[in-house]
Amino acid sequence: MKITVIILQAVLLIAASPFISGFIKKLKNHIRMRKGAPLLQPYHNIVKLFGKDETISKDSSYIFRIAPYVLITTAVAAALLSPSFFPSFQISGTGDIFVIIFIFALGRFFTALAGLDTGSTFGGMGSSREMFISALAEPAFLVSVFAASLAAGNTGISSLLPGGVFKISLVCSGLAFYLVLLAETARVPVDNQETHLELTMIHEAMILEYSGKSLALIELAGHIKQLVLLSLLVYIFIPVGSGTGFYIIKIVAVAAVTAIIEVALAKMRLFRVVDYLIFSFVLSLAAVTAFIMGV
Amino acid sequence: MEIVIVFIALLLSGGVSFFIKNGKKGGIITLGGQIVAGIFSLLLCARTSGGTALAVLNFFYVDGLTAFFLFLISISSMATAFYSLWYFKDDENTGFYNFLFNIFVFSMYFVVTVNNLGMMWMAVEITTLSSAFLVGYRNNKTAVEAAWKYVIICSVGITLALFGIILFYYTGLTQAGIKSLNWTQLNAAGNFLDPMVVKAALIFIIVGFGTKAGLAPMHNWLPDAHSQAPTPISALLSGALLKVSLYAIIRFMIISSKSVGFSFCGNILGLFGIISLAVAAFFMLVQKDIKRLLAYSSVEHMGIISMGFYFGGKTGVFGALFHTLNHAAAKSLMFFSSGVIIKKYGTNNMHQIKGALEVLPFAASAAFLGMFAVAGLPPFSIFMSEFTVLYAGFKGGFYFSSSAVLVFLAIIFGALIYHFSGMIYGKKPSEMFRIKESLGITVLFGVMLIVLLALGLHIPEFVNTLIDSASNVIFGVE
Amino acid sequence: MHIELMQYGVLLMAFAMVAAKRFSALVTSFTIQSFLLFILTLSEAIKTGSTQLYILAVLIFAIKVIGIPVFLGRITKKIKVPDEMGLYVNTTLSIIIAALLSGISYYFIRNFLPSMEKEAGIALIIALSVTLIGLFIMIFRIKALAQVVGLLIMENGIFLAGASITGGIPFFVEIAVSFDVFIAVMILGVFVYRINSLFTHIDVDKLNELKG
Amino acid sequence: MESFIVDWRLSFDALSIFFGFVILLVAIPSWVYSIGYMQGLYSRGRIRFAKILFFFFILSMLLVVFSSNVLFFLIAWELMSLLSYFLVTLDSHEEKASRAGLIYILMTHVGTTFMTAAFLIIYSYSGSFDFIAFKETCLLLPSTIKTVVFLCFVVGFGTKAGLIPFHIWLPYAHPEAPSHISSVMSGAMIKIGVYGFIRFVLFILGVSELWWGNLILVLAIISSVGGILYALMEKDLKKMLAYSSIENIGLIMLGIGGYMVFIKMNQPLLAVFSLAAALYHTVNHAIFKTLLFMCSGAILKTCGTKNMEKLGGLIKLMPVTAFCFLIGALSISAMPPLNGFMSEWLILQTLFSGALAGATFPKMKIFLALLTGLLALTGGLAAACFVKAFGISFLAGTRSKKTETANDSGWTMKAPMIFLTGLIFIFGIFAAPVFKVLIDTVSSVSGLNSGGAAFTFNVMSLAPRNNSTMSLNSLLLFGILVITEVTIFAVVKIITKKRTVTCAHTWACGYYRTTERNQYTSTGFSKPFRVAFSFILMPSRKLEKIRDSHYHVKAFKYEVHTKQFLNEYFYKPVIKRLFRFAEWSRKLQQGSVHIYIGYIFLAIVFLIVFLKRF
Repeated sequence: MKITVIILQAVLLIAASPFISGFIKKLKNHIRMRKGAPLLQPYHNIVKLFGKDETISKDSSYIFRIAPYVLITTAVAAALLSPSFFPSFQISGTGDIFVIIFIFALGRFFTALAGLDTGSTFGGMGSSREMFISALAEPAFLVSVFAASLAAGNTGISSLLPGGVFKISLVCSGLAFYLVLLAETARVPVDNQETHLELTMIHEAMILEYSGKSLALIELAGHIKQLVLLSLLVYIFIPVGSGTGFYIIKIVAVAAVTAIIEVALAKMRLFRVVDYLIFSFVLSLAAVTAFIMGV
Repeated sequence: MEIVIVFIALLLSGGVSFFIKNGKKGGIITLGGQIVAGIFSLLLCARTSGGTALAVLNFFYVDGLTAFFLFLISISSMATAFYSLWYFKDDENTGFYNFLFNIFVFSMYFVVTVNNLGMMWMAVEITTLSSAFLVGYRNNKTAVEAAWKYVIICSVGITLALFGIILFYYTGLTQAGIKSLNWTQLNAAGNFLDPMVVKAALIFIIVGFGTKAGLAPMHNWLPDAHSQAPTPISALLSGALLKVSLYAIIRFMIISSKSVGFSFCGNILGLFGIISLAVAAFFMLVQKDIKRLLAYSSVEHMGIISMGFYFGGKTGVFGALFHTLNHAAAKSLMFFSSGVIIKKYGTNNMHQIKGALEVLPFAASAAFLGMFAVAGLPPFSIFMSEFTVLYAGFKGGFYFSSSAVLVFLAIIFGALIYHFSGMIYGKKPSEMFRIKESLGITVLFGVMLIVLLALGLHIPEFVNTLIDSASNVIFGVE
Repeated sequence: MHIELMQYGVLLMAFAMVAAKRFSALVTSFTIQSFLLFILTLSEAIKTGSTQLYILAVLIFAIKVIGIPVFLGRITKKIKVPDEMGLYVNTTLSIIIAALLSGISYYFIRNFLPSMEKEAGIALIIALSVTLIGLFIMIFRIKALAQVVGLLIMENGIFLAGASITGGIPFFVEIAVSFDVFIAVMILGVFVYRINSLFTHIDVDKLNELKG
Repeated sequence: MESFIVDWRLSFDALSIFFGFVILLVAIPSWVYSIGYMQGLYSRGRIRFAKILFFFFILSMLLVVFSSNVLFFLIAWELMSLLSYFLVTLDSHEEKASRAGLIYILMTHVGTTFMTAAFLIIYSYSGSFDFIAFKETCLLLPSTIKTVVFLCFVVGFGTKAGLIPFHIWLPYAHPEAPSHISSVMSGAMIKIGVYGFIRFVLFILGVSELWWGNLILVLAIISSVGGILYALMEKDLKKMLAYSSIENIGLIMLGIGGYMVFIKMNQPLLAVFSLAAALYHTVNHAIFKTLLFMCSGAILKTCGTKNMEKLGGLIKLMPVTAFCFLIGALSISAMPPLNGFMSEWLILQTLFSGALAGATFPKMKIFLALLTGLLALTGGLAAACFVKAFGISFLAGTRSKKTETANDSGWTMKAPMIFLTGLIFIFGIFAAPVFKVLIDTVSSVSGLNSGGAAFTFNVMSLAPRNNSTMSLNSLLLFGILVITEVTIFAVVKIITKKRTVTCAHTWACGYYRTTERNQYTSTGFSKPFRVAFSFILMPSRKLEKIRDSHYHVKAFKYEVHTKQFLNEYFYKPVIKRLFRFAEWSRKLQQGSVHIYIGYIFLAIVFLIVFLKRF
């Protein structure tokens, strides 16, 4: 019973995840006074890509072939582990939120390798930058969760779920987490999913050589990851209301905020990102301090 | 009676070898003389090391301390004779060399066995005079220069020591009414001596004999002499001679301890010891000549020994004496092996010696291992003795000086490994090829290494008793 | 009384040697000093009437008054080097320093050996200052032979000490010491020869091949 | 002097047995590996010599961990250093090797000096060299002495373990040594330093101040971040691994420092956890670092270079090595569910739980949070570093002619690699039983109880506080990953049955094809990090144009170097000063006999004047 529910919610999450991206795109275009692609465009893309033949580089090895599968696996596994529609159902004995972070790292590891595998300069550049940003994002990511779990007294997801009450510490850490989220999901101001401009792209550069089903998998993985992170955010850092309804509302709200930010801000230079991430790290440390001061 | 035989043997071999031109034959005779003398002196050790002192016709006096030094001299003289046999095997008219060699050893035996302090003084002077020609043996500019410095400086030192001896005699005469310089009598009357006079005397004696023992800042003759003398002589100088003059100091220290205590002598020795360590450490860092390097390391080790006396206590003295033994063995090994290398490369300059390991595998590895032994790495025995000395320091609460010793030792280790890894490793000069090494010498190296190793891992019983009886004499334990 | 006189004479000679510029003068004054020592010993012998001291006196005369000066003279003839022995410090300063040294020995004896009876004290002071002066000459005179003589002066000083404060240290020790000195001088002489033949000079300060 | 007769008895307690196990775990595969490795690289005689040395080296390490007497310990310790020195300089005619050996032996000797001082200080109180006697004495030591001894131990063992700032020998010695030696040194020998630290500081000296622990934590985190940063900058494969050893030692010391801190925060349970985690990482690091060194050794043997810029595309030529390296890289950068992940996760957990538990230590909370953050940074950098290592040297096209000859080496070299790769999986998937054993080890040695850590089969539930329910089942995690993988793979296969896969050259922006000229280099890969961390790395770049005419530039020459902070600003100046002083001091001995006599004179006068002082 329980296991079926868990799988069900994972599937739901997977199914829903492209929608969020579509929603954000749509909203952005709206704000820009454009018509924009339909809400369900991401689904169309994925289906289309699954329908296409694939071309891969001669220079590449099996790493290049398996990387998409590893990536999607990690995403799905994360989806299985993380709370979403029915937060009360959790797989027990799979560690804590740290584990989810590490799992994402696994996926990234392989994508980066794949980026290098083709021998194209873009790929290398992309993976280099990706690893750079993620390495800098990691501390903020962990410490913000750390701050939140100080309240919960445990890093186990189920014990994190009830969330605290609104406190400065929680807000700070939530903000830090959100900044990291933007970085991790390749959004403005760190990266820009829409451009394929050689010198600015990061995540896109890494997967430039992919086509067909592999690309589909990668994109799907991206959507899933985004939704997982969002759900973690809303469950841990936004302790208002409970139940599936509230969950969806909160997700949509955060997505909307993201869209607005993407429109409002411009992409940063690569080395400005350092400051950005360090800021979020400091913010999370501030959260810890605030928690200790009891505010 | 053994003593007499010892001296006769040495005189005989000296006299005979004087008339033999052929290096090999003369060397063999010398070696024979050393072996006979060595065996008998070892017998003497065996008889007296139990702590039973015996006096021979009121002229010679042999007790535990003497036994220890007899052991030292006999072993190192035998080894050196064996080595010099190889070293001079294809030289001609080495008669003079062999003669002086015997006289030199003779005088060292004489120093440690004679009872009368005046005679002892004279014997020490004779060691200088006899080894002067050995140092200047090669009779080129540098050799003569070294010899000159050696004689002049040592004579000055010794002369000062004589002044101290006279002061001793004076207080013995006035306070205790002894009209003789016999150590036994003076020692017996030790309590009556006038402390101030004794202190005044000790200053001159320590400086005087310290000059000969190579304590800084009176050590300057030492590197010159060691670097210019033929290698066997260098070995004998630092293996035995330095210790012999230390022996003289110890004798006076014993007498004075009755009236002024060990601390006075110990403090002065400690001062010189720490200076010696410092000087050695820094001069070794920037040394070019391998034999000078080894000479400075001798200075260092004399420093450690005197630090042992400074820290005092049974432990300190034990460490010092044990260190004396180890240093004799290790340093002889070093001189022997590096002598082989020098002979092959034809230079003392360490920057010109490269890749010795490929040219002379055995000698080079012996030198390298010996270097680690000298630097005081376990499991070699010098580690144990240094450890003992340092322990005495820490136990006695000399935290600073002991730490200083540790630091200097570290620097010295650095210097040694820096120079030696440069020589042993690296590419060999293209014109050199691996040569067959003399078996005897290789065996000698092996034996010495094994001795060092064995002493390091476990102190055998007879050595223990030897040292213990020696320290008993020092502390006046009957 | 005349004993003190002799002792002062020895000291005076030491000063004379400090003042000496030329080597021959040095040797001469050394001879005189040794002669004074001989007189001292002789008078001691006459006083005590012990044969040992007689023999000793004869020995001193033979070695220090005759033997060594002659030997030195022959060396100087053999090696044709100018008679001046280079000075590091000029005569006046040397004398001042020598006086200082006597002062040091005075201070030393008076402060550290107060227990000593007076005349022995004076003798010791003189002996010590002579020794130190010998040392001084060894340090501040360039030529090799000067150093030899300096060594001999130190020897004399110590002999003075031995003779005057202890009435002669044991007989055979004295003998041994004197012979020892003689041998030492011989050997040093040999080395002076060698130096001269190898370097064509006997300026010891130029012997600085070996350093560091 | 019976006290100096060494007592040669061995003692086997849980800790030493654990470390003995680690040593053998590293040594035996390396032994097998060395058979194939040394063949053809060295002359026969040298190989025999090396084998003998190797044997005694291992023996000495075992003696160190099993000795029960300080003197014995010290002797074995020095023997170990000496033998490893000879092994490092095995190809002795190489200038670089002998230099590396020189630096190595110097540093270790400095360490030993400090250790000796510490031992002697304690011994001068205890009067016996036995461990138990030491332990008893240390309870009574005055606190200042205790602190001195502690600092001596930190320097002494830190040097051997390669803790920053005593690490400088490590990046020289490990790369220069033959690969099987590097693997033993990195896998086992530096762990002996850790052993010594645990044995003497934790269990004999005892933790008496909170700041001791904090000091260790700080050093540890500096080592991990600094180590991995320098590793990231390296393009020499083995040097990179050496630096990453520094990082991992840092992680281990993090656990140990945690122990010390938690003891003072009276959280015995956490202390046990922390130390157990450290031990866990010790064994893990032993496994994968040995493996990685073996792989790089294989590359070095077939390609004759360990410079990543010259490698590339090896995955097709030497698949087995590539696979082993990949697994090792994944594990060392803490990818679930491999063993590296498990131990790093545990260390994280203990730090975190410490922050929870230390209610009375608010400052510690922030400190630990900071540590967690930096630990995360280390993880990220490690991932980047090993992506670079694997990606540049194994993937894409070849970068130079050297790789043409590359091929998988013989079984004697392959077998140990595969064996260790298997171990990586086993130690990852069956983490709980392993961790249980370690917990028992620690609690038996330290005498602290380990209740509250409940271990059902393969489910390790960390319960620093009883109300927490969080638990990790590594097998389950592995299962989930595998099952999802398989299902997804199946699904995708079904969907895209009819789709074809065509192969073509990588698009090279309009060139004919990508060549070694326009592939991404390791230097390029690490560029962003170099810029971001320029305040530590102090990079200096040299760019020169080689032009045949004023208008036409034939070629570019681009060099970039990163400085070693400590070398530049501490070690080199000190050495230089030392030598300069020595040179100056030679003036004291200019060869003039007059001056020499003058020294004697001065000595006399000095003593006369200060007679009363003596």
